[in-house]
Formats: sequence, C-alpha cells, structure tokens
Amino acid sequence: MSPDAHPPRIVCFMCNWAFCEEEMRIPYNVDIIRVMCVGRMDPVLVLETFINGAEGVMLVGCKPSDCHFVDGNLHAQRAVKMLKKLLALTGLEPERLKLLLISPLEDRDFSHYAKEFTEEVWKLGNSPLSKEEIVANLAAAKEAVSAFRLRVLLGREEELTEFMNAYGEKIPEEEFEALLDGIVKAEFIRYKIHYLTRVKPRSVKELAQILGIRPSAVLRHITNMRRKGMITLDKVEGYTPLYKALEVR
Amino acid sequence: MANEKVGAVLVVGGGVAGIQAALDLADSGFKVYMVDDSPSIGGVMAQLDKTFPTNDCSMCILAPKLVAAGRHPNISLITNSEVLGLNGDAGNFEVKIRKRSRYINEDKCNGCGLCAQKCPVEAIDTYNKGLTDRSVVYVEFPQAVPLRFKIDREKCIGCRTCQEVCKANAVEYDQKDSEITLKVGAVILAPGFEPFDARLKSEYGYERYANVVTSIEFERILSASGPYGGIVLRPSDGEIPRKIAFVQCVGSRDAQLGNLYCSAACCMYSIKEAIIAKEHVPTKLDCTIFYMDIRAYGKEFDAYYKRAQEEYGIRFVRSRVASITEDPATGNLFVHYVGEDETPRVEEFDMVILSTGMQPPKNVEKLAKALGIKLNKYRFCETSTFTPLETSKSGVYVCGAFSSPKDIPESVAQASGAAAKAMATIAPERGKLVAVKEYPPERDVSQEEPRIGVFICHCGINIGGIVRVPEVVEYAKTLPNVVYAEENLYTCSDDTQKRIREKIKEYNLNRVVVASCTPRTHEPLFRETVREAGLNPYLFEMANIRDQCSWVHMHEPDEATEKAKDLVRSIVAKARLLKPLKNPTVNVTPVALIIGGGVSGMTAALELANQGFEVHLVEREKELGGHLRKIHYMLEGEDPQEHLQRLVKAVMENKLIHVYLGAEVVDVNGFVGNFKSKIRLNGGEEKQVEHGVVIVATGAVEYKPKEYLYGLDPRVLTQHELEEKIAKGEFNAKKVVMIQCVGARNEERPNCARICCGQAIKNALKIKELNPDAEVFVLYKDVRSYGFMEEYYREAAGKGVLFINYSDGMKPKVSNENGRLKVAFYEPVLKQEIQIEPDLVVLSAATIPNPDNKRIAEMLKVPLTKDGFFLEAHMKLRPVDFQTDGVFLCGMAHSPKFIDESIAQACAAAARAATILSKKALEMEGIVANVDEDLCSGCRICEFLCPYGAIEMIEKEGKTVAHVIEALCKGCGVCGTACPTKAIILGHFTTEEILAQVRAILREMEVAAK
Amino acid sequence: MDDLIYWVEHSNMLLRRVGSRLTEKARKLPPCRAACPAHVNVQAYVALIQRGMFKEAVEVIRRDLPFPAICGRVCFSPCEDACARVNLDQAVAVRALKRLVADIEREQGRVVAQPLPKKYNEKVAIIGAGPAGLTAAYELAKLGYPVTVFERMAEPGGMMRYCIPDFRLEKFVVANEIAYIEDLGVEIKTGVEFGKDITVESLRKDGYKAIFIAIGTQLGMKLNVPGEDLEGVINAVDFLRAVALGKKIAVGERVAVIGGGNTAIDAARTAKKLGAKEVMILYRRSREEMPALPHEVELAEKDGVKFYFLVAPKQIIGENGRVKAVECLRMRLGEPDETGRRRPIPIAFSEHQYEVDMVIPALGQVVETSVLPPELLSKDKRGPPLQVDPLTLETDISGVFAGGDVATGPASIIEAVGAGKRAAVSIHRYLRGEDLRKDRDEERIEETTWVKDWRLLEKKERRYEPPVEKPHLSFEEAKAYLEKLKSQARFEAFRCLGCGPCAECLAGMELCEGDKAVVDEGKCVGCNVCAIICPVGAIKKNERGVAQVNEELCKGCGLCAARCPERAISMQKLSNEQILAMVLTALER
Amino acid sequence: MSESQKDFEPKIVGFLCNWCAYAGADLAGVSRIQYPPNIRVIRVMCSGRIDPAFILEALKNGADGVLVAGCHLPSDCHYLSGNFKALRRVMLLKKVLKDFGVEPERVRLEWVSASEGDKFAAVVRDMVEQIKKLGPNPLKMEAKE
Repeated sequence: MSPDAHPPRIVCFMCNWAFCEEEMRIPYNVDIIRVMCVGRMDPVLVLETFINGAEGVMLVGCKPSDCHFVDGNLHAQRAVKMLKKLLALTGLEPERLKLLLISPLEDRDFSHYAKEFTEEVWKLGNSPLSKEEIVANLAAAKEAVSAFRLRVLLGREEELTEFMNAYGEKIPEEEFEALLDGIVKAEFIRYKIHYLTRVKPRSVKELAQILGIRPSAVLRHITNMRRKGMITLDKVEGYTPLYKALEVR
Repeated sequence: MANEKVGAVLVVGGGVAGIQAALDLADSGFKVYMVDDSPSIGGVMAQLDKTFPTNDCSMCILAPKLVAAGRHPNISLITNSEVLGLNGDAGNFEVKIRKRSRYINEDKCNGCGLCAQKCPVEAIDTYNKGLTDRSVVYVEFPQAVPLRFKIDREKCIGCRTCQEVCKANAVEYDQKDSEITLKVGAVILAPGFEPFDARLKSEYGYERYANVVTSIEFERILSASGPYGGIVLRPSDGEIPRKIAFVQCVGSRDAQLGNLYCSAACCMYSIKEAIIAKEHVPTKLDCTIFYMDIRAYGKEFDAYYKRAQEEYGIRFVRSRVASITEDPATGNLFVHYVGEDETPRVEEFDMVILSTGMQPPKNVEKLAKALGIKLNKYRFCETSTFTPLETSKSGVYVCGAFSSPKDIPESVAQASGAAAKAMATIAPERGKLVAVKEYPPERDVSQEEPRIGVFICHCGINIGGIVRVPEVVEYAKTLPNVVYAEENLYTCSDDTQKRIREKIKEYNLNRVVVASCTPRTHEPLFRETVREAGLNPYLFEMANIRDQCSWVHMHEPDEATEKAKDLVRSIVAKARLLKPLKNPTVNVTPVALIIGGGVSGMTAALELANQGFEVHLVEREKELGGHLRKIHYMLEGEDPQEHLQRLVKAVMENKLIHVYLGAEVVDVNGFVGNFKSKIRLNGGEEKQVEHGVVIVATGAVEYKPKEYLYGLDPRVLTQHELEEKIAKGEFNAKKVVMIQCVGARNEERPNCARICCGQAIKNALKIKELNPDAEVFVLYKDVRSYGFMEEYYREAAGKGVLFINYSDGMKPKVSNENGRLKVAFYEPVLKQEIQIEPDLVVLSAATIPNPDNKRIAEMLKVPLTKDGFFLEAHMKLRPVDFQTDGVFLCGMAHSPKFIDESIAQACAAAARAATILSKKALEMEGIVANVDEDLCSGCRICEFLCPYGAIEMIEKEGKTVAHVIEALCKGCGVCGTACPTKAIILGHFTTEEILAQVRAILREMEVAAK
Repeated sequence: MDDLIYWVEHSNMLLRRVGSRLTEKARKLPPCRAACPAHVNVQAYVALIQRGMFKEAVEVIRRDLPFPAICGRVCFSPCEDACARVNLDQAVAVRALKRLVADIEREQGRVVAQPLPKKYNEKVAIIGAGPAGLTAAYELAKLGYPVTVFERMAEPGGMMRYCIPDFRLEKFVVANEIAYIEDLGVEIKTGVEFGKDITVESLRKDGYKAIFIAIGTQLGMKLNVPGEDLEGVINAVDFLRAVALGKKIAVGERVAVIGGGNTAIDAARTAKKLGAKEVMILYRRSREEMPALPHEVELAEKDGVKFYFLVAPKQIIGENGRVKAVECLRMRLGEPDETGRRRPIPIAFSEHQYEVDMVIPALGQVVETSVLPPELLSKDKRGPPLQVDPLTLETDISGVFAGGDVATGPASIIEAVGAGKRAAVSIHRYLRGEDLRKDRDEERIEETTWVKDWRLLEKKERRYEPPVEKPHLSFEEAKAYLEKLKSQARFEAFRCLGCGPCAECLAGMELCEGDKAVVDEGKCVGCNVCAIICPVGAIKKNERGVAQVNEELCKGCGLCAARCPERAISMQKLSNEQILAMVLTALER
Repeated sequence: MSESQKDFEPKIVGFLCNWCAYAGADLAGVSRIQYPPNIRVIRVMCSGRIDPAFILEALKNGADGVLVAGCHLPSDCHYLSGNFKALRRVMLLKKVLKDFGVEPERVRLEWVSASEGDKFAAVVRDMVEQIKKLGPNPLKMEAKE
C-alpha cells in the first residue's frame, strides 16, 4: 500500500445497541449504517454493498448473550459464515467481510476496530472490484443468497445443528457444514451460469472455461437448472448447443 | 376354511407387465393388490423415450395405463413395499407385505409438488439414471402413479421445509414401516429386470469415462423430458456428438461373467436408439453398432433393421469390442475391436453407448425365498416350455422379464396370460370381492335452465400464489347461469367433494364447473362426485388454470388472473350447453369362438373353459394340433408329442369346448359381446353360433422353398423334413449343410422367421447326438438364438457345429454337379470361397402366414401386415387385441413363434377375452357419435373415415343412413367433423359447445384489449 | 405422533414463545411499566441508557413523570418489584438508573424548560402542590391549559418537600423539578389555604372551570394512648416538617419512633442526625411486615437506629410533663388481616418500658377533613374521608376532582403522580366534553414478556449500586467518577431483557419505534423459518399456512426479513430497500 | 411497425388433442416451463375432431392466431389416424385462408407428444413472436371498421 493511496471504502452495519454515536470517533473512510440488530443484515444487502463499491464490510453486533434479540448476533454469525464461503467463490477475499461481536461497553473505542479493519482491508491490496468478473461473481452470489434454497438452510441451521431435526436427530456441525459447502458452491455456480447466459447464449464449454470447472459439471448444473426453470436451450451452433437464462421468480 | 378360494390376486411388480395383468384381472371381476418396490408404478418402460418398432413415445402409451391402474376401483396400489412371505395354497394364500415408510401420508398428499420445489437438498436422480439430481422429497417422474411424494430418508436432513409448506399437512416424519397381511387366491410375479451393472465390464470404462453411457441412460438422454431435454449431448462437455457407437452384448452372451444368455431386446433397442438419436440431433450423426448377431427376430423387426441401415445409414459392424479407452483431452473414446477381416482396429468416437443386458432385480432371491419359488441358474424364475407362465409353486404365476429376458409386447402378452392362469385358479370367486357402487337416481335436468356452480381451486399456493382466485370467483359469479361460485384450498380434497355435493343440493345446481388442474387426471374424480349427487356425470366440466396457467405464467400474476377468467368463462359457456349422456351398454353372450385348433387355439380354449366359459373351437384340418404335430423333440428336452396328446385329450374331454374338425368359419356378424357366426361343418352344412368374442389362432405354415434345388434334389430338405427324418430314425448323413433364412429376410419377405435358428441348432445338436462325428455346417446371416437359447448355440458350437456367416451379396450356392450335391459359400475368416459336398442340405425355411388369413381378415374386418400376418391393435401394448373390440389373436397367426410363446399368447388372448365374457353387459364410454338421421345424406364419408368400423349404413324408411355402433365408437369425433351435412354429433364435444367456447374465450379478451 | 409434535413445538420455538394469556384488546406493557402507577416508559429509558443517551433518557422519563430526580431517589420502585429479571437474578436497578440520568442532566445546571403554548382557555385550579397536584398541573400544562396551583405552605412540594429529610431528598432537587414545571407555565400560588382563602365556590367565581383537590394528608395519626400530650411527644409529620422548615427542634437523647413505615425511618434517621444519642423504632409487627423499604431500613441500621419488633406502646409515662418512658406491650402475630399482613395480638402482662425523652409517633397521616367541602365527605367514617371515582377521580361535585393521598389515604409519590396523571386526563376530557370513562388505558393494561424459558438466558448480577452519599471529590476525580458511574449504569441497563412488544428504545424514531415486519402473503410459502428465527415469538402461521405477524409482540428487529427464504417479509420502516439506499448514499460520498 | 403494434399482445386460441398435445401442455406446467400468457386452450379428444369451422370462428371472433396441436405422425394418435385428418384439414384451410384475407401463418399445426412440454412452450413462444410480427388479425380490424 502506498502511503498516498486512499484508504479502502468501508461500510459498517452496526447494531443499534453497540457503541453510541456521540462517543464514537469514526474514521472518514468508514460509513456507519445503523440497523436494529446485526442479525437484521440480510446477506443480500452485504453483497449489494460490495457490488456498489464497498471494499470492506464490517458488521458490528453485541457479543453472544448480550444480544437484544436473544441470538440475532448468532444468526449474523451464520450468515457471515455463508457469505465468506460465497466471497471465496467470487474471488473477493473473504477477509473483506468482518463480523465484530463486542460487548456494548467495550473499553476500546469504535475507531480502534475501524482502523484495525481498515488496515486489514488495505493490506489486501487494491480493490479487485474494478474487475468485471468479480462484479459478475458478486451478482451471482447475490442471486444465490436471494433464492429460497440457501436462505432456508440458513434459517434452519441453528435448529438443525443445535437442536433437533424432524427426525429428532441433531446434525453434527461438520456434516452440516460439508453439506452447506456443497450447496453454496452449487448455487453460486448455477447463478453464475444464469448470469452469464443472461447476457448472451453460451455453450457448456464456454461456461466451463469461464467458471474454471469441468464441462461435465457445468452440464450437470444445467440439467438441474432446467429442472428449476432457470435455463433453456436457445439454439445449436454447429455441434454446440447454446443455453440462455430464463427469468426466475 | 382353508379350501375356500379368495377372489383376489397379488401382483408383484408394477411395471408394464404387472399393470397389464392387474388391469385384465380387475376388468374381469377380481380384486387386485399390486405391490411395487418403487414409490410409483411404471417400471423400466416409464424411463424409455420411444419404443420399437413403431417409435411410439413410451410415456404417451404407458401413461393411460398408469392412470387406469391408479384409478381402477378394483386395484389397490401398494407401492414402496415388498413381499415378506407367502403362506397357504393355490386359491387361498396369505401374503405378508411390508409397506416402507414414505414419510408422506398417501391419503393426504395430493401431489401438488410444492415440497419438491422448496426442498433445499438434492439427491441423485435415479429415475434419470444419475444424469441429474432431484430433490430429496420427490416423485420419480411427473406422470407418476400414484402421484404421491416420498422422502428419501437417506438424504433428508429433516429441515421440515416440506412439512411447513405442505398445505395438505401430508408430511409425517415419524411414519413407520408397516406390515400388512392380505388374503389372495393367486399370485402373479412381474418384478421385471434391472440393467446389467456396466461397471463390471471394466474394459469398457463405464463410470471412468464420462462419455460412456448405458443404454438406459441414453434413453433418458433421448427423452424430451429427460435431463438434456431430448438433445443428445456428451456428458463430458455438453457437445452434440458427431459419431457415436453402440456396443452390444454388454453383460449378455458373456462367458467371462457367466451370463451366457442373450438379453433378447438389446439389438432392437440399440437400433431404435440409433434411429431416434439421429432424429433428435439437429446435425449429422454417425451411428455405428458393434454387434455379434443382430437379433431382430420379432414381428416387423427386420424391416426396422433394414430401415436403420438403408434409410438412416446406421453402420453395423460385426465384432465384439475388446476395450474402450479415452482421450483425456477431448473426452473422445477409442473403440478397440477386431474387424471382420480379423485385424485389430481402433476407431474414435464421441460417445459410446453400452447396450446393457437384462438381469433379475437385486432382491430377487429374497422374493423367491419369501414366496417359495425356484430360480434358474441365472436367478431368473424357473419355468418350462409348456408351462411358461407357471412357477414351481402352484398358484404363483410369472410374466415379463423375470422368467427370461424379453421385450415389451412379449411381457404384456405374458402378463395377460398369467392373468388368465390366475383367473382360472379362482374362477368361481369372480366378482365376489369387487365393490359395486350404488348411485342415487339421476335427476332429470332437461327442463331446467342451466344452474351452474363454479368451484375454483387454490391448489395450496400452486394456483392461489399467482392467480388471484377470489377475483376469479367474483368474476365467475357474474357469468350467465352461474348461480354459485366459491374458492377451495384444494378442490380435490375429500371434504370439498362433500361440499360440492352439498352445494349441488343447496343451490339446485345442474351443471358443475371446477377450475383447477388438468382434466386428464382429475375429471373422473369430479364426475364421480356429481354422479353421487344425482347428476349425470357429463354435466361436469373443468377449466385447467394450473398446469396451463398459473404454473406457466409465474411472473405475470395479472395476465394469469385474466387468463384464468377467460378459461373459466369459456368452460362456463360450454357447461351451459352440456347435455346428459348415457353410457351405452351391450349385453354379452359369454361364449367364445376360436378359429384354429393348434396349440394356441387349444390352449386358449382350455383357459376359457377353465374359467367356465363355453367355447366353439373350429379347426380346418381333421385333426387338432396344427404345427405342433410336426415337432418331435425340443431343445430343452421335453417331449412335444406327449404334451400334444395331453392337450388334445383335455380339449376333447372338456364339456364346455365344442370342437369342430374339418370345419371353417364362413361368416361373422355383429360386434363385441354379440357376434353371430356361421361354421361350415365337415359335412358341408352350416351351423350358426352366437358368441361374445372371437379368437384368431389360425397359425402359420412352413415356406416351400423354391431355391437351393429344393424339390429338385431329394437331398435338399427343410428343417421340418429333417426332423421328421430323424424322428423316424432315417437319418444317417455324415455331412450336413444347413442354410438359414430361406424365404425370409429377403426382398419378398423382409422379416425374420424367428424360430429357424432355434430349429437349426436343435437339429444340429440332435445330429451331433446321433453321430458326434457328423459334420454340420450352419450358414447363417445372424444366429438369432435369443434368450436362454443362446446356451444351446454355444453348446452346438462347442460340439463342433460350424457356424459360418454369409451376407446377402454372397449367398451360398447349391448345385448338383453330376449327382454330386455341392455347396459353395464364402468363408469370411479365410476370405475365400469354399466348396463342400454334403450328404444333406437342410433349408431353414421361413414360417409364413396362413394363406387363409386374408379371407379371415376380411370376414372379421381386421387388418393384416404387409407380410400377411394379422396386425394387432398396438404392437407394443396390445399384442393380442385387435382394434376391433371383442376380436383377439394369438400364436403364429400373429407372427412366427416358439411353442412357449404361443402358449403365453393363447393364455393372454383368453384373459383379454375374459375381460369381456365375464361381464353381463359392457358399459361403453358415453362420449360417442350420434347421427341425426334427418340430416344424413347417406354419403358414407363417415363410414369410410371411422378407424374403428363403428359406423354402418342402414336402411331406414327407404333411405340409407349412417348408424353408429355405440359399442365400437371411441368418440374421436373424426366422423362429425367430416360430415358434410353436419348430421353427426359427438357427445360432450358438440360443434355448438366448441363454438361457444371459442366465442366466449375471445369475447372478453377483446373487451380487455380495449 | 405426539412425540413428534412435541419436538416440532420444542425446536420450532426454542422455547421462546410468549405466554398465550395475552388478550387481544389489552394494552401490553412490559412488567415494569405496567407496575408503575405512572406507567413511566422504563424499558425505553433503560434502552437509551444502554446506548449512553442519558439526556434522551430523561426526556423519556419526563413524558410520564415530572420528577425524575425525586423518584430516582425516593420512589419505592414497584417497577423493580415487577421486573422480569427477578426470575433470573435480580431486578434491573431502575431507580438508581433514573437518579443517575437525572443527576447527569443536572450536572450542567438546572434544565430550563420552555413555556408551553396555551391551547385552551379553560382555567384549572389545583389545590395542593404535592406530587399529585403538581403532576396534574404538569400534564394539563402540556395539554395546553392555564393552570394555577394553590398551596397552603410557603413552598410547593408537599410531602416531598416537608416530609422527606434532606439526606434522602435534597431540597434543591425538589425545587429544581418544581421549577421545571413552573417553566412550562404553571402558576403556583403559595400560602393560600383551601377552605379559608379559597373555596370551590370562590374558585368557580374566579373563572376556574375545573378543580383538582390534591391536598394530601397532613395530620399525623394519633397513638391514642395515655400520655400523648406530654412534652416530648411529637408526631413524625410535624417533626419532619419542622426540620424541613428549618425550625430548631430540641431532640432528646433517647428517642422512640413508633411505627414501621418510611416516615418512621425518616424520622428516626433525622433524629439521629440531629444528635439523638439513641434512636429506637418500636414496631408492633416483625421486620417482614414493615412497610418501609428494606433498603431504607438497612440505612437506618447503619445510622445506628435500633429496632424493636413486636412491641406496641400502651402508655407514655411522663415526669414533670415531659416524656420519661414509653410503656409497651409485647405482641404476637395472629391471622393475616385485610391488608394481608399478620395481625398483632397483645400478650397480656407483658408490659415493659423504654426510657426515652422523646416519642415520635409515625403511624401514618389522615386528611384534614375540616378544610374540605362537607358535601364531598364520605358518610362512611371507616373508609377514606373523600369519596371519588377510583378511575376518573370525579367527586360528587361536577368539575371537582380529587386524588392522591386525600382520596386514597397516605401512599407513595409515584402513586400520587399516577393520580395526578389520571386527574389530568379526566379534567381534559371533562373540559372537552368527552366521555370520562371511555378507553381509559388503566383498565386494560397487561403485563407481557417474551421470555418463556429462563434457562436459556445468562445470569448477570447487578453492576450498579449508587453511592449512598455523594463522595467529596476533586473536579478531575469527580469527572472520572461520573464516567465510571455512566459506564456501570450502561452495563446495568444492559441487564434489561426488553420484555415489551417493541424494543422501546425510541432512539431515532424512524429506525425503531413502530417498525414492524410485514408479510407479503402472495409470496409466503409458509416455510416457517420466520417463526423459528423470531426471537420474541411474534410470528405464527395462520390457518391458511401463511406467516402472520403479531404486531403486539413484534419488536421490529428484522431478523425475519433478513432470513425469509422467499423474501416475503419486509420491514415497514427499515426495509431492505432503505438500507440499500443508505448504503448507496454512503458510498456516493 | 406502428406504435400500436409494439404493444400488441396477440390472442391465440389453441385446440389441443387430449392425449398428446394437451398432455404436453400439462407437462410444461408440471415442469414450470414459462411461456407467454397469450394462448387460451380448448381441449378436444382428437385433433381429427377439429373442424376448420372452429378455426374460422376463432379468427372471425378476433383471434390473432390459432394453434392446432395433435399427436406425432404417423402412429402416436390415440385414435389411429385422427392426426392425419387434422393435417389434411389444416392444409386445406390454410389454402383458402388467403381468400379471406388472412395470412395462413396465423394458423399453425404442430405435433406435440405427451413428453414434449418444452416443445409446447417453445411453440407458443415462437408463435407469439411470429404473430406479433404479423400484427393484429385483419378480420378483426374489418369488423371494427
């Protein structure tokens, strides 16, 4: 980082109960948006924030057991976990997202954390957000977390891993994690394909090249996307079928 | 008590065979329990794209059968279940069945599918053979019967999403497996087969190479509803292949694997897949089939094979593929094989399809143990030539691929045959366990103004989530003659049926309209409901605002709502004009006429007589037995003549069977249930008989060769003649040449005569048995020893019988050079012509249609194939029916076949006939054509057009007018549309009704547009 | 199946469901607010304290109560008794927090309020400048009425001023808070005696359209034992008032205070502070039955006050006209009486004496009935002397209302405040010609808390105990000390469970108050994720299987909106779109 | 294209045979394949039942297009050969349509099997596009004038 470079633009979503504005010293590269609870942060909004140019997003909530809404902070934790998985897939460093759960009466001032995070993000180097690809990836990730599948799992995670599923069993955290990894990846790829084929019809091979995965995997995703009404065959060029996205609800 | 028979049958397996058996039994007055391992019925056929040799869409022809089985009042589907044990004896069994939990309450689930749509977890889609995924709560395919979802417990994470979204509260996570015990009189086994596990042929690289797929996977690839949408794609990269290969006999005819049998259907399905692939690919596609023998032995199969070669340019290479390797860079495959010139070759393909053979289903040993039946060494069900439908346990019958690998029509024929066997076992109990429903007397609404009630379904949120249902209800109330309209969460639910009946009473409704899903599945339910409320069932109509509205316009709630209104308006317009229709009934004479006294005719006669029906059996010859009389020994070792004697004795002694020898049927009149026929007896006098059905069992004859010096040289014989000779002990030749396909597979008769290869192998083995040193040459085009016969082919080859292939271009030449019989033929391995001097030349002469067929066909108004065999109603699913109701066929009249196949078909014809004979009166479909005789000009256009011969011309008051034989009319409406004077009215789809619909559907649209 | 239902229920809600006893019509308040006679929005100001918004907290208190500093010191805090937290550990230290915020506000000098504009012309007269009267005046002034308060004494404040000793409630605190009321435009006329200088008729003549009598209870109750007239016997009220007025009182060496209420404690402590060598409190029941606040009792003990329980004076023995001793009987406790406390029963022949030179009876006060218009007096001598409607505080004379101690008998400040508020509402309605009874909230208040399973919550002990006396510190030290107090207070505030339907933080109205989850029924598929996410059990599926938000319970946290898999839930105020708009604005900067 | 034609939403009447085309349309629904809501379906048992008079009536009443769909040739017809009859009738009708001043492209005959939900949706999509290009039914315009 060059000393004259601008510090990264950071948006901080802050729980209504953490830090008091009057007491906070806020670095100028950080913007604070108050929400009722850090659990209020719809993952979609976090991705939107990145899409719109934020180079770092910080979520600030109360430390466990201090949450005003019992476990809104823990819900946020789960969402951040999923978001980090998605960010890793998009090519944007997951470190650009940070969840800070603090005691509402931290001795340290907010500016301390803000600076710390600013530096962390700064170290990551120039924002890759200028790259078209990352933006496309973020858009795909956003659609993935807008859709039912990931959201319902996110909403049910606590119940399944900490209490009991419908059969009275508790799903081990690692098992659920592995399942979630697979689903997050699949959803991301599908929405990426959706995004890519919205622009213009594309072939399996082309998609595989862009996505950096095997064409057979792409084809399988396409079969699943057909089942869900996300994609359709547009035309055949030579021996190559081209697919185009269908509008999804 | 133990001897009391039970009028119910257990059918194990819900594939096409099981369904056919169940329908035949249920239609003839028996209660049927159908147990299937899968969550829905349909078996393998439900996975197929098209069927050979007609290229019919498999699902299109199967789905109506699925629905019929699902809705039949006498059939109980017990899916997702297995048989645990069987106690008791024929006529009175007790079966124990385990119903595995599906975690969905079948009574509550209405198949709306919201659960699957919302399920967040995916599992491998086994129905699509792993080519894609499905949700964890699923139905196998959209047309599944019963349309009840199931949770894949293995993969389910128990997230409760399905339970929460299910508006019918059908999800029960705590559902347990349950055991039920049923009393049945007979059992039919139709568990089908499963494809060979191609991984075991590791040299073909299945699962290692993405572009190596099995044939059943390829069926799914070809299917329009499959994962690739019906376009052939390479799984590795989604490209359309340019060059594909089919490798035959994967898992069949394979000594290494111990699967010595031939799977019988693979050659044909590969040809079909190749043809369909070419049709489904928009680009040029080269198809190559690597085969050992093309076994296109069935009816019209060779013609199909020929079309594949000539019309579609499919390349056939006779070679067993040694191995397949992959180019990892392109995913292309190298097929290593030895060419016909014995040189090793490698050829590159984009995709390879392994034609996997059939093997018995996985759990078959368990099933056999539970039922106490024997399996053969390949774990197929053990049967014998003369009792092809019977297992080792009395009262337990078998059909379909479980007894030996076979294709669909044979499975279906066997299924009906097994049904006949079961019927005979419990014939006295017919009708005792089936429910007869009582309806209130029908209200006369002819003098009433239409009073329409409209019921609009939310279908949970399937409709209501998009279409604003309350708005549509309000709109419906404004339509003329609508006196009542309401919305329902599920109009199909039981409580809504009750509501509809109440509202009919309360508002004195005389027409009912339901706007919900598709009439194809739900119309019968609602018709039943209005009937229960005293209305004629045809006073009901349905608007489809789900499948064709809310589900396909999910992003346009406004437009979808408007469309729903239009559809309701249109259906209401039609409903105003609806008229009650009567289902016509015809009385049935419970007597059968069987033409032909061969093994088929006799078997059919006995089967019917065993069920208590009177039979007239007419044989042209002076003796019963037909073709069987000429058969003296069998491949499998049984004594055919002994069986013949037994059969003849049984027939002659049966009091219900009237045998007419040296007689001929000369005239047949009437229609199903009411035929009047004339039999010209031996003495020349004519006898008239009344009967309800006709079974054609006229058999076939042996071709008298004109080629190969037959008839010119006494040393040239046919196989039958050879057999005769051997039987008489007159055989002493040392060197025998057999020439296959004489009079078959040529220009004149393009089709295979099916049985000659078996005959040749049988006789060759017999020769070797008599004289192991005798030399036998078999000159063949393809050795078509399908099924378990393959073993005998191997045996013969092992014993030194030389099988030498010849092609059409290089037919063997038989000459008599100065009294020396010479046979010259091209030896493909040595690549030279060879001449030998045999003692005998035996011609495998084709089996050709009975020359009498033409006369009989005209008499019965049934069609013949180009070859001159009788043409059944549907090549695939109605192998023993004619399109004309009440007329059936079996045996070689249908096409050449072996004795066991003829017996199975004969039983099948008997079962099909019993579905009619068992009824006092037949109730026909109410939607039939009617002739306004005042308007009819007698032009006969309708008579000419009717595909069912349901229109006849009658004289009425000095005028020739058309008359509809209601019993034959199927209600297609072709006649009415063509009638120049519009004298023919098709019930329920009258011109007025349709025009009213057209006007109503457009009128308001216009208003909306302004 | 039953098992399954259990699990579904169990895990669905993680046992966070709200009791179903809530009725539809009731106004649901957190227990603290419901318990407070003035219905001060405790949850709100505690929430503001959490965020360090102390000034705003005082503002919130003032919405319902003009005496934050006073009540912060001397309120008997029914809110704390009601606090849901007692189920877990201890109540939130509400009173102490209130005191702190009020003190912090004062730290920068007295807050001067702006006079409120008069909206109405009808003059209102209030008789008695005690907590009830002042509150009524405050409320009416806020409504826009010209109000005059008539006070007999030289200074307003009533019992707050004259009956509570300075060490508990500093005079300047009372003065400040009354001054605040005056700032709003309330006129206080002191030295005007009701029944003498003014009467109902005279006020009417002077144009007062409504009168609120809140004269309180001025007369100390008599012991009714021989020797009460002896020198050295002085009623606690008189004693405290005299001290408050700065009169020189000769305190004896040994003082006996008779009674167990707060006044008794105050008198005893005052006597001690004035130099009495020994102060004893004689109480006829046991410690448990004492109406005085335990906290106060403890302080008294710390001051050296002795307690004698189960003793009741039989006579006061004098010598030379002066008190020499008090003779008592021992008591035992019998069956509970109508107040719920066990009735003391004298033990015969248990007479014994305490040598004292001063006796302060502190048995409670009674209304000085002589000043009241006779027609208002109750016929029933045993009940309260003044008959008023308990809800509307109407008397038999139209336009004349009465409330506070005068109507209920001696009670607490906060109860008097409640009465004052009620009177204000009634007077307003009376003057506006409205139905006095219709939809009075007081009738329909129900407590509510979302907490169902206490086991799920973490214990947190009280963090904040205010100092008994303000320590003497240097300026720097004082500043640091205040910061420490503030921080402790915030920790303490965080112990609040936020029982009420809304988070009630009132911070930035558009962000918080009234934000509610709204379900788009068309989109909802009934997956129930919202219900399991909702921390307060405000969402349930209705009979159509669609999520329904119980607005009474929804706190507007938005967790459901953040999780709804169909994105069918949005927040009325802080919607996703709005957050996004904020993001965009921020990033445009 | 004129301004009004840009917003022109054609009205299409579809006559579908019960066994193949209607089933195909149902499958499109079950598979949630989206297509434009311009089509209104009338069910008949067989495409052979479809009288040219129905098609003319639809055009006369303002339909901008008529879709006739039945089972694939040659042998998918549930009634053996009704599809051939439909083929002949529609061909003939198309010939005479010109004389009425109606573009023959407004009437379309398609074979859709029970497993071709995709195809049905594609046909509708394509037809809507095509008829949008053709503009409103001229018969309707006449009627208005």
